[in-house]
Amino acid sequence: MNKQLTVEQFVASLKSGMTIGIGGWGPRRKPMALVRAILRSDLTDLTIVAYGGPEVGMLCAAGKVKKLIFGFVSMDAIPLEPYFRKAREAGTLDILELDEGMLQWGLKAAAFRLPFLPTHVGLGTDVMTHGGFRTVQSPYDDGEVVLAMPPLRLDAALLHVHRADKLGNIQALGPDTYYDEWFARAADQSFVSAEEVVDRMDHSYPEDARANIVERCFIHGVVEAPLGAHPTSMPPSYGWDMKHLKAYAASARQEGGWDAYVAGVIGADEAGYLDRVGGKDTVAALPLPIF
Amino acid sequence: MNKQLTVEQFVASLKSGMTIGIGGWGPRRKPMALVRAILRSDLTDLTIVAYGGPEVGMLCAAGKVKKLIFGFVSMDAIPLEPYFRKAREAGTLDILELDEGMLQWGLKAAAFRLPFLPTHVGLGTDVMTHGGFRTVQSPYDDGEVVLAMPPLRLDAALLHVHRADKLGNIQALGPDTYYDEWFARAADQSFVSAEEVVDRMDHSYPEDARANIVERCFIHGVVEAPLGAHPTSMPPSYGWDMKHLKAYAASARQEGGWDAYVAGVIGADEAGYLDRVGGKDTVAALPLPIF
Amino acid sequence: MTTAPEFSLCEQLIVAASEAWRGNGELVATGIGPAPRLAASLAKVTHTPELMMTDGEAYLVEDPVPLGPRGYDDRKPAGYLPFSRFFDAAVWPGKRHAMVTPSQIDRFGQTNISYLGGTYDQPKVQMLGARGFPGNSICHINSMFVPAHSKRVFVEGEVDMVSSVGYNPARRIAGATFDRVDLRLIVTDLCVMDFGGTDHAIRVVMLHPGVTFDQVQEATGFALQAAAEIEETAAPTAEQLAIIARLDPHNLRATVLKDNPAGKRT
Amino acid sequence: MTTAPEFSLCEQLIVAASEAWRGNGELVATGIGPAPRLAASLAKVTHTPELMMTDGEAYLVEDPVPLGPRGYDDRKPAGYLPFSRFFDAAVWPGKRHAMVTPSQIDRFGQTNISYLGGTYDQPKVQMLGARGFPGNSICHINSMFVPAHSKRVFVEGEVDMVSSVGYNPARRIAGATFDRVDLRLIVTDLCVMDFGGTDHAIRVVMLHPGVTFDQVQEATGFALQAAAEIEETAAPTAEQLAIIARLDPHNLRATVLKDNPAGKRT
Repeated sequence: MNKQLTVEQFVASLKSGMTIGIGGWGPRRKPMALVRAILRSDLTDLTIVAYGGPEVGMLCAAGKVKKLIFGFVSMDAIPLEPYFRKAREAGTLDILELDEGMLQWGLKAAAFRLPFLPTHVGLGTDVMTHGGFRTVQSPYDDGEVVLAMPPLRLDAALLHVHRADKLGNIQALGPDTYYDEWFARAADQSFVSAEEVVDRMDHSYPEDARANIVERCFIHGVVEAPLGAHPTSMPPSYGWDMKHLKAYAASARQEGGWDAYVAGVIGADEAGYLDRVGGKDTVAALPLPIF
Repeated sequence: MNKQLTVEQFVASLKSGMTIGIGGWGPRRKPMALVRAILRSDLTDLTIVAYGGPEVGMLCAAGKVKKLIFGFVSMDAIPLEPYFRKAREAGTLDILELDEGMLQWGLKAAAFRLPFLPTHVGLGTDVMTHGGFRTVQSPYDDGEVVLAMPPLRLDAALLHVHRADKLGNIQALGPDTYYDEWFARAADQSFVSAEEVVDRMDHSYPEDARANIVERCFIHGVVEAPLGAHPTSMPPSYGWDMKHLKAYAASARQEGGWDAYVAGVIGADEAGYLDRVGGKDTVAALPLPIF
Repeated sequence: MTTAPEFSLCEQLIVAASEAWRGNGELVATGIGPAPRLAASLAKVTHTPELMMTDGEAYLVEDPVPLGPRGYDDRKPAGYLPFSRFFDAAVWPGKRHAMVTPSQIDRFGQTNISYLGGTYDQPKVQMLGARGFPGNSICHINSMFVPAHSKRVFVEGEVDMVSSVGYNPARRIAGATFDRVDLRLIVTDLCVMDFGGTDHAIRVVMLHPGVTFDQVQEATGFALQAAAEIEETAAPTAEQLAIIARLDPHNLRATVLKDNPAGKRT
Repeated sequence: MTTAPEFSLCEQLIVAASEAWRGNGELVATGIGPAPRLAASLAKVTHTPELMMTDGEAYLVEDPVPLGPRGYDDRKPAGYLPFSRFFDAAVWPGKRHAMVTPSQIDRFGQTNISYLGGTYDQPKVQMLGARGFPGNSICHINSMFVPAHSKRVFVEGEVDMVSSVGYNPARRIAGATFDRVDLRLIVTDLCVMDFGGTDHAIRVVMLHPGVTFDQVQEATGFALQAAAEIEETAAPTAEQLAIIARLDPHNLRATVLKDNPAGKRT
């Protein structure tokens, strides 16, 4: 059992039309090396499920997205993701706009193979009316009516973590891992990029076993991608590249801006990416954001 | 804001007839100092919700329990809890027997103020028929029927943790904390006994903040009780006292055995308890169980 | 307590906004944006120390964290509340009071941060998306901070997309529970309002010095009610200003209101 | 592979039971009790290395942990699976195959560990309570290990309390999904059975050397079916015995079957 893949093998295992969940949160812990591999591929008609950051904008700009299921799309210090915004305002995306809590609840419903999970969230809002959510009534004496969140079943989930082994054991360090494990458990297949891939986690990092946020039965492919979250943040290892994100955002206001970003930054393969964005040492030294 | 209580103040804040949830799992991390305070009190007619260990047997033996809501009652190496067994076989307890997963699901329903949470669990078993659970149908096209787990709302939850501060910030070390945080979030009030109480957690143990399994808004009283889980285990600090548990279990087969346990072990107050069971050093040195 | 010789309107609003959390008990006080965050911090440091606050990331702190650049490890965590348990622990159990700045607010207290104009399928101006607004508004207390009171924010009809629940009877769903919908204060650059009017109507309860009710009404897309006695917003005390200054060492509060106007003594 | 000169019946059962997990893929192999645990460990060490196992406590290990006393920190955790996420991660997503020893089993494969005799309100003999059986049986694969095959275990009617779901059509609830109910092997001291009979009836598929079908039927409270070809249970190989011995250094397996009988060569 060796789950290690090259980034090319990873992208070859996806298909157009798939529903793909992407871990992380806004400009934090995004599996950008995997996303860039999709950007360079022929994949199309994807349904993307995410707490969206720049990956959503990039996939929209590249015309990869048929439908977007999201609680928000934002780059934090740059609140509005410009390419996501363009796609929305062009009316080219099918969408399902969710509350942040509903999104993780839908992933949990999928993980538990349940037909729905009830919640108060969404009731009384246009998230409910536009989303076509139905209600369900408590069968007990209270008879309370609540919203029924349907499962968000994924064909694939993409995550970026600190360490993985070839068996699919992963470790995600840092103070917050958002809902990454639920993306994995909701998916038929999960692909993880990692800062480091070792042969056996128990031989290399047994003392950090509690950082194993999701069990290897939910992990199907492992790709080594040092600094693979760039330009998003990867606490405690490195921060986001706000200068890069600002230039990326600015490109959306320039004629041919996206094409220039693709040509100059995304490039033909991942091998040269870090050089194109300033070099490994510069990226590794990006300071952690302070809130 | 100072939530520190003496064990007497703690027990005075409970009332007969309450529904009380007890954290831990079987013979692990049970808030035994708090349980002993209840044993010594006039409290009665309690509804107890637990992944039961010896605390359930003791509360049954002392006639404190009107109703028991449980997934199991066991002391692991001593699979059958003798006093729980006696009470069941005497037919004196109202009961609601649950699957282990249903129990935590009911606590989560209570924490989220939901009228129910759906699950497959219980369908097709006597846990469903005896428990009077109802079903609910998915409002979506699948129309699937699932069991509706009602909330297990608690008047009080009791936990034992390693550290607490006077504000109610707690830290639970050890590799597993079971469903302790959900007992707390499901309860109107939670009382925590701790191996150590400090003034301010951020001043004393900021490096272990991730051990804060449940937020202080859910913690209402803090009692200092070193070795307060005895005779149950408290990894990584000390193991269970299997010799003690065996003697306790044996007492159930002796005429007047419970009275003798009360007189000789539980005693009149917690102050002398550790001396009665072999002394602080002996308890602190109990080896961790190996599975 | 003596009032300070000089202060900005923003500082005056921060002090007024901090009152939203007075006596709230133990819940997570979240202020989104520099002024609401300073207001929440001020509330915790002064009148309501039992409030819980995060360091802006994953930890709970007992001493509110100053705004802007500082050492990454200057936090002194007392507890843990990462995003990964925020719904479980804070939002859904109702243990939070957030103060936010919506793009639109209507007379029912419904707000919008999703998009402006156009349709759900093709909005004219896309914003963030609903974020946590649907859940926040149905589970816990909320307040609002509006740095530029205008009819663009306080809209005439319903907001373009209802991102958060308000008190609109037409949006109530039979059999559902809206008991926990609890909107408190709206602090703007002109006034302080609450939801204490008829059927939770928005009501002016304080006017900033020199501002009239008519001026507020003029800047609002719907009819406002007036409290029986409208107070004048108090000036910050020297102590309050000192605390604000300590919590905002880079003076980010100077960027909140256009041209950072001076406050006025009551 | 050569067969070993001597082995116990328990060792023979462990080898037979390990077949339950063959080719299961990546799921948590749980064997409750010494023999099932050794069987799961043997499966992982030999034919199905992708199985996942815990150290009996909170961690996942790639090298199965030996039974009984050893150093507390001898574990080499590769992953984490505490009780606190067991339902979320293993049971409810269906990523587990447990082998358990119920007190009663009926012809539908329904089992009981709650109580024997009497009523729910006043049982004659109280046992553990349902534990995780309702959830295990409706969410993931299950097998059983019965050290003393008898009519007390394999009861004539329904079990006294249905703790786990089987294939009883009378217990099916209209509209509910029982797709994931998946009972595999029952390994006893007499035979190996599966649920491959008519409508999932229990069927003898292997007899231990020297045991006849009639003998098994005689010890069973309901009619058994017989596989088209009933095999004789194989003897353990020397390799298998060596692995079992390594994983059970204190020979706890000697206590599993009454008087620890010798196994028989096929």
